[in-house]
Amino acid sequence: MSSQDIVEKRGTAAPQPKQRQVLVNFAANYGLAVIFVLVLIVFGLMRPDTYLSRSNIGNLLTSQSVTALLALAVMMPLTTGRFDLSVGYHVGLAQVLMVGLQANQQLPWVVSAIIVLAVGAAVGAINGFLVTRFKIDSFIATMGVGSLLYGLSNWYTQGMQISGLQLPAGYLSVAGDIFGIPFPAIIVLLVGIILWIVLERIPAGRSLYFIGFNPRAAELSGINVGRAVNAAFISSGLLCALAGIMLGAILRSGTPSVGPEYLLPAFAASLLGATSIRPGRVNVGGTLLSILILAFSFSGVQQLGAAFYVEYLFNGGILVVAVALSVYAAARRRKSAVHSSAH
Amino acid sequence: MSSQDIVEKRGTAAPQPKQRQVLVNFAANYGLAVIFVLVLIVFGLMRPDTYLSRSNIGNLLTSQSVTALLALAVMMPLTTGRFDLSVGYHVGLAQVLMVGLQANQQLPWVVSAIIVLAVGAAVGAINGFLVTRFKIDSFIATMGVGSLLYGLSNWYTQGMQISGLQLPAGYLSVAGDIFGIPFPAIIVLLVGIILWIVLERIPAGRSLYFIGFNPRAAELSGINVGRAVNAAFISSGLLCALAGIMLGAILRSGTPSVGPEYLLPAFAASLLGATSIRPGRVNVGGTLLSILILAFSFSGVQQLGAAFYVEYLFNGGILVVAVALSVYAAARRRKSAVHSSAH
Amino acid sequence: ATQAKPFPAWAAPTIDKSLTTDQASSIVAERTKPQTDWLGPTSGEQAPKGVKHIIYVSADQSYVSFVNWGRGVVEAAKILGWQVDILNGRGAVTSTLQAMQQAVAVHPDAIITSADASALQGPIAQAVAAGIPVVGIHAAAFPGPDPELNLYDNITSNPAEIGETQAAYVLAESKGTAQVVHFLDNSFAIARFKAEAATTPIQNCAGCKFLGMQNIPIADQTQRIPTVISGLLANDGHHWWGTTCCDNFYPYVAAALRASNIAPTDIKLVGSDGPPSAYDLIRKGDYEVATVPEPSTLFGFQAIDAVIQAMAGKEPSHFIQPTYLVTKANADQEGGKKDEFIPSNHFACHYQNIWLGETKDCSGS
Amino acid sequence: MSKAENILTIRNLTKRFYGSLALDHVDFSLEKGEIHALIGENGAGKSTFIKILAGVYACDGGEITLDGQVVDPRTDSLSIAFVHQDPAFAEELSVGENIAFGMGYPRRRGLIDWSAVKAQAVKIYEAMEIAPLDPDRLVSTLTAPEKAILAIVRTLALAPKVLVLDEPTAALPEADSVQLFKAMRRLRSLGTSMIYVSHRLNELFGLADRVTVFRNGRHIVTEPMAGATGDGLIEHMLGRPPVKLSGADPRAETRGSAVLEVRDLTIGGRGPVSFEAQAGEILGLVGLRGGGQEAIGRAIFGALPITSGVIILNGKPLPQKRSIGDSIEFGIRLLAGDRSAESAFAGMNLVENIFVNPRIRGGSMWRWTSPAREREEARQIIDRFDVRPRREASLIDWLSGGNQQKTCLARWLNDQGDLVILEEPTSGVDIGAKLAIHKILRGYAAGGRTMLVISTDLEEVAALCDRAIIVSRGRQISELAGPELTLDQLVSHSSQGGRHAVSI
Ligand SMILES: Nc1ncnc2c1ncn2[C@@H]1O[C@H](COP(=O)(O)OP(=O)(O)OP(=O)(O)O)[C@@H](O)[C@H]1O
Ligand SMILES: Nc1ncnc2c1ncn2[C@@H]1O[C@H](COP(=O)(O)OP(=O)(O)OP(=O)(O)O)[C@@H](O)[C@H]1O
Ligand SMILES: [Mg+2]
Ligand SMILES: [Mg+2]
Repeated sequence: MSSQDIVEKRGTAAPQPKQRQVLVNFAANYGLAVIFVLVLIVFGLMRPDTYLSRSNIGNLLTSQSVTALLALAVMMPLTTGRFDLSVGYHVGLAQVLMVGLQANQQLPWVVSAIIVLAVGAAVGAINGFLVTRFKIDSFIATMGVGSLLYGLSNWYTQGMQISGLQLPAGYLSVAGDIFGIPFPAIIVLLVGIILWIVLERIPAGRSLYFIGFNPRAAELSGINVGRAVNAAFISSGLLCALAGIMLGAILRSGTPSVGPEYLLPAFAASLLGATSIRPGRVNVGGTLLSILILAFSFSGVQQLGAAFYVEYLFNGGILVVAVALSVYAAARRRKSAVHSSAH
Repeated sequence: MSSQDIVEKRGTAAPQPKQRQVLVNFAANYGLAVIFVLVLIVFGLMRPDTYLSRSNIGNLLTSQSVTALLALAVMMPLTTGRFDLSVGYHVGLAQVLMVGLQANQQLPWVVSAIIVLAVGAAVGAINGFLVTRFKIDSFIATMGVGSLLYGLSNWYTQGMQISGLQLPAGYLSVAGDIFGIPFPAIIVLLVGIILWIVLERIPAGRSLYFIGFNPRAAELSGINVGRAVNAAFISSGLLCALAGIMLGAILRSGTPSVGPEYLLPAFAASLLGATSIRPGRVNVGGTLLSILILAFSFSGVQQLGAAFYVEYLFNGGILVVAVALSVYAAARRRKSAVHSSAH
Repeated sequence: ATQAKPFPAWAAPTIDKSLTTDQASSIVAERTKPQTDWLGPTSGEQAPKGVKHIIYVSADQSYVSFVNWGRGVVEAAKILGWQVDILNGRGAVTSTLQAMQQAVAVHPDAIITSADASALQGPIAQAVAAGIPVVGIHAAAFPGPDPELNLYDNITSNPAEIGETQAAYVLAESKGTAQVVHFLDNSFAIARFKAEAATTPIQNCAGCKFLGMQNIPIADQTQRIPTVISGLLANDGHHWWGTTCCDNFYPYVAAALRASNIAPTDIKLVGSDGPPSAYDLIRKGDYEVATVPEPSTLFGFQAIDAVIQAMAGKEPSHFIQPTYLVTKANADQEGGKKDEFIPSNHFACHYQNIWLGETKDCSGS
Repeated sequence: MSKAENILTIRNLTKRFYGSLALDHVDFSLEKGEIHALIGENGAGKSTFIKILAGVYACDGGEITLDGQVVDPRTDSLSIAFVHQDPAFAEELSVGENIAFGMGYPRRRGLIDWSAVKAQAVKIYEAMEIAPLDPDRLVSTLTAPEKAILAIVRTLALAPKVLVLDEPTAALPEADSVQLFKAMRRLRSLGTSMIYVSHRLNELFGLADRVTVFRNGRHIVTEPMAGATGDGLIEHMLGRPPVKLSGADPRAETRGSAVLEVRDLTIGGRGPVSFEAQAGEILGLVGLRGGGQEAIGRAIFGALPITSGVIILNGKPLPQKRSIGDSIEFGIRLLAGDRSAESAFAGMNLVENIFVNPRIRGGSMWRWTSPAREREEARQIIDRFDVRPRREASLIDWLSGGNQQKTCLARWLNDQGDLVILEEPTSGVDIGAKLAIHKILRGYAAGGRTMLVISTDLEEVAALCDRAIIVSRGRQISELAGPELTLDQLVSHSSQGGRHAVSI
């Protein structure tokens, strides 16, 4: 967006006091965090006894954990500048498989989970293969694979919902909680920490970002682009599988039509996340933060009992506003950054 | 992908006879067209009296015309490298508005159409504004706007279906036919020709591609990137409005939940189209061709009486295969181009 | 003594295997008549005093049936001066789940939902554990309590009757010679049950031909239906009847048939649900000739009544509104002028009598 | 000449990048029909000055007068044409179209006439007496020099009143530079005025009429080229007398065994070529555009498949199939020539641009890395390579061209690796820094490392290398060493057998 560069390079910052600048810096890196806290405070005050109740927080964390894993799933290939549009259908397949293998094939849930994860890795590998070997545009390759997966889950279920009434307690407890903390949320947290370490602290993981910024330079720096991109897609596949395993335990049934609706929210979260923590690139912290913001603000609006269509308006509004704010903050930050070190 | 670039950049292909090269060129440019013809022939032979019957063709052309317009709608911003995810919700809004303005506000259909088009242009302008002025990532900005639009159509309809009982014949004839040719198909054809001329034969149109391939190049050659991107989004908005007007006439009632399901097929078509006619960039001819291929091959599969889920498998398969083929052809073509110019 | 735990389920409705043309004709005659007399409860629990808070978790506020049922809940609550909040499930399993969780979190006095309960077991169980009765409208396949899914009551027409009515109309009109296709979305148990009820009599009818089920996942109806029609016309010709679980398919089906130059006299569609589009198509004779509508606001009243029973710890009423059949002839009656099915039995008045312990005369009101 | 009236006058031009002054009240004047050289250290403000004229940046103060009119480049369309320091193309569009996009598309009945587009492309190449490229070729298939030429011809063809060239010869082979200078003189005789930025001083003598020197964003002097001397100009640029690099700079006296042996190497039908390089040797590979010298380096690095032949490193033949990663493990390093496309990670900061791949520094891809330590190391490296401004946290795109080059160089030069292949090691780097970098390179060589310098800057080759091999169509056509290794010798040798090479 060269027009952007131009505009950013226009205008000059008048010298500004140090603490003000620190503030701007903070706002730029942690803008989403600030918004999140504001959301909590505002709705917390408006609905004191229900909004911040343990059950509400627990429920939100549980139901959002699936979206969170999928947002991380789309984030991984995004670091290399690739799209994965198959996540929606993939989580759907994983979910029906997970429930189906137990209900129809009478497999123990751990075995089913292992199979689902294996399938997930395979699907990711196929995506990666199409993108790296056949050089197919990731957007369309993963869209095609998504459609294939949707066909598979409909073939497996014949389009019918699989009843989960006999699902073992052990499996259902995946959606339960420990000391009142929803287990799914804990999983997401662990996954997040691991991914963060890989992407921020381990060179092999950081190479994904280099590929994203300049694939050719990355290649010429000895980074095996093909392998790295494959790895990104495989991790994406595994995350989808994990999300599907969770989703099955949350819904307690296998529905073939479930899944696609996760796609856009997942992308929204990881792209919104790219405006914070590590502005300018998709990152784990920002992604999870965005999930929380969207979920909690949405829940707040619902609890205010506004007309149903207000939810959509609000949903759209918060996306645009949040991004606009952090884009603005990032621009200010850059100014002060250059400014500060110029003295 | 960088590995490819390097090899292609420096590597040279083994000499090959001229006519072979011509063939490769043709395959690269018109691969989809070839596939389309094959589809027609194969199914035409298997279902001689029904597949290519006037009724079947009329049915497919009419039903696909909305998808076609939306595929062109996403294509316009894509030429500049921007996404427009609002098209699905936008066509939904246009459709309920079009029916609603006539049924509720008793406006003549032409007036309603003009209003809908005006709204469409406005929506496009808003998308463009958010992307060019506020520098919001187009993926998120249009996603947010889409949600807003969905909110609007639900506010306008209160979630109810608008009866189209009194829709005037004049309006309904928009979905009719002339000399047996579906009118919607004619509209799509005209729109297609206009866009083709603009994008292939008018400098202003070419500048969109330049922005897409290299914003800086465009900027340095002194074109106003912001304005061009806005124009792309506005044209996208107008196309969505047009599609909505058509959809209203086809469905003969206004349903607020209609729309989102068009998003992915529209993207699939325009990206699949980017592999043909003008390989390597989204283009009108390829887009419309993709629509036809997908529609006619499903219809064929359906006429052979396949199980419902086969369509999804087929859908995914055709995307991947068609793209893989044309990517391969394009690579060969590129090689021979480098080669030929290396002597 | 509010009771949230459901009573035992009722016996599942039975599907009749076959119908003679005469049986069919009499069923049609019976169910096209105005539904003037009140068959519901005339006595029962009075509403508890005080403002109760009800939450209606709609499966999708962008789809007319769910909206109408919500309207019914609101109208009924107005009689009692209760407060109703509507949460939107936004048509997707997962957003429905979130809406239901919100409902539980707000801890209302009762929850009424039109969303598929089998994917909401977690939060519904939570609600019941917290003593909040959950009443379904079309949330499960069969009417009555559903202990498995923790529904105190499930308000719905008798799906067997709906199917039977569709079959009867086809048999009667075709004099037992119809070829029939059934359109459904397999993913819903209730749709599969309706399908069985609608098609069994056809399969057992000597002169008829059952052409098969067409599964159309609702999410992809726009893309799928044109090609489905293309396949049907190719393989089954231009003379058949369509029945369905879901009227929302028919605008697309009609559009495809129109574009294929099929005469509305050749292919006839019988629907169920009865949204405005169905009334349109029937009035215009646009392929659809009849539909079996769901009552719009009545379900809301029935749900509130179930809630009141629950609050008294009493078993919910066994009342099920008989099915109704809309054809061009009676399209303007029983709420038809407003494109919805509102039986003219003054149910609101009757319920008000029970709930507020009044004794208004409801016959003429 | 002094009374010739000015076509372009600039007063008090000032540009601040969020506090850092890139241009500080600069005055500048361009006379009708003159070639005006603009020189200065890296980061002196030359490109910024030019981008303001181009309307890419808005200035924060000052006045620009063109033809007696006060103008604002951001709003008015001026008859000034530019060859920018790193020109940008729509890589996936054809050569013909990239030309037409700047010049305007030939039209028939209002519509673009594609055949004319192609014809026009061919025409403007021929006008500059350079063999045309196939106009249907995609720019992405061009080599760095081919792009450099494309950028020049498409601009010269505009025949504007004022023509601005920002280091056009940085990656341009000698022969093409010669063509460029011819064309420039021709344009001057037609009355075009030109601003010409370059770090290759002796290009300027005999070409430019006047020269202006910037330092730290300030205008230092403007003087007639006739009276100017190289040392004088350098002193203006650096603000101090130039440090004389005597011949006594550290050259490794003892030649070790052959570190690199290349035997009968053919790449895609080019070659064969065979040569050796000893430890501590700096070997130059030069040739005309398309001479194939780049391909040789890339093949050694494993970035290009080789058709036949063997490459022997430290006595061990390297495997035919070898990823770039493997080559790095074997101790090979390669700095790519096309900075913006193949080297710099725009959008990432200096630390990241230096520590792209730990294996280059003998580290592991899987070991935990502490950002704090990296930042600290980066600061030292930035100091050693004199990257300015010293700000490891700033994005590389905020640096001047030359400083970007230094950063990329810093990525590859460390205590690891036996064979370092450098494409255009100092392209865009100013003289002061260039001498410093040469010193560093010699230091590394003296440490027993072998360097392969693939440069279009023959002057650099003459100054830096111990030995040079002249390549044409992938074959060695001659070799120069010791006293013979001079600029003139290089020029004459590399132009031989170049005839067909040019027609690539
Ligand atoms: N986009 C930018 N943001 C911040 N600072 C910038 C930007 N562009 C240039 N600068 C700074 O402005 C100063 C002048 O840069 P400029 O590119 O004009 O130098 P130059 O004379 O062209 O150097 P070189 O000879 O290396 O090309 C440098 O300190 C550079 O860091
Ligand atoms: N963007 C472009 N850059 C370079 N050459 C082009 C471009 N577009 C078309 N051409 C070439 O110009 C010639 C005519 O292009 P034109 O678009 O008229 O093709 P056409 O005759 O219309 O066939 P088609 O209908 O397939 O485009 C062809 O050789 C084509 O390859
Ligand atoms: Mg053409
Ligand atoms: Mg510069």
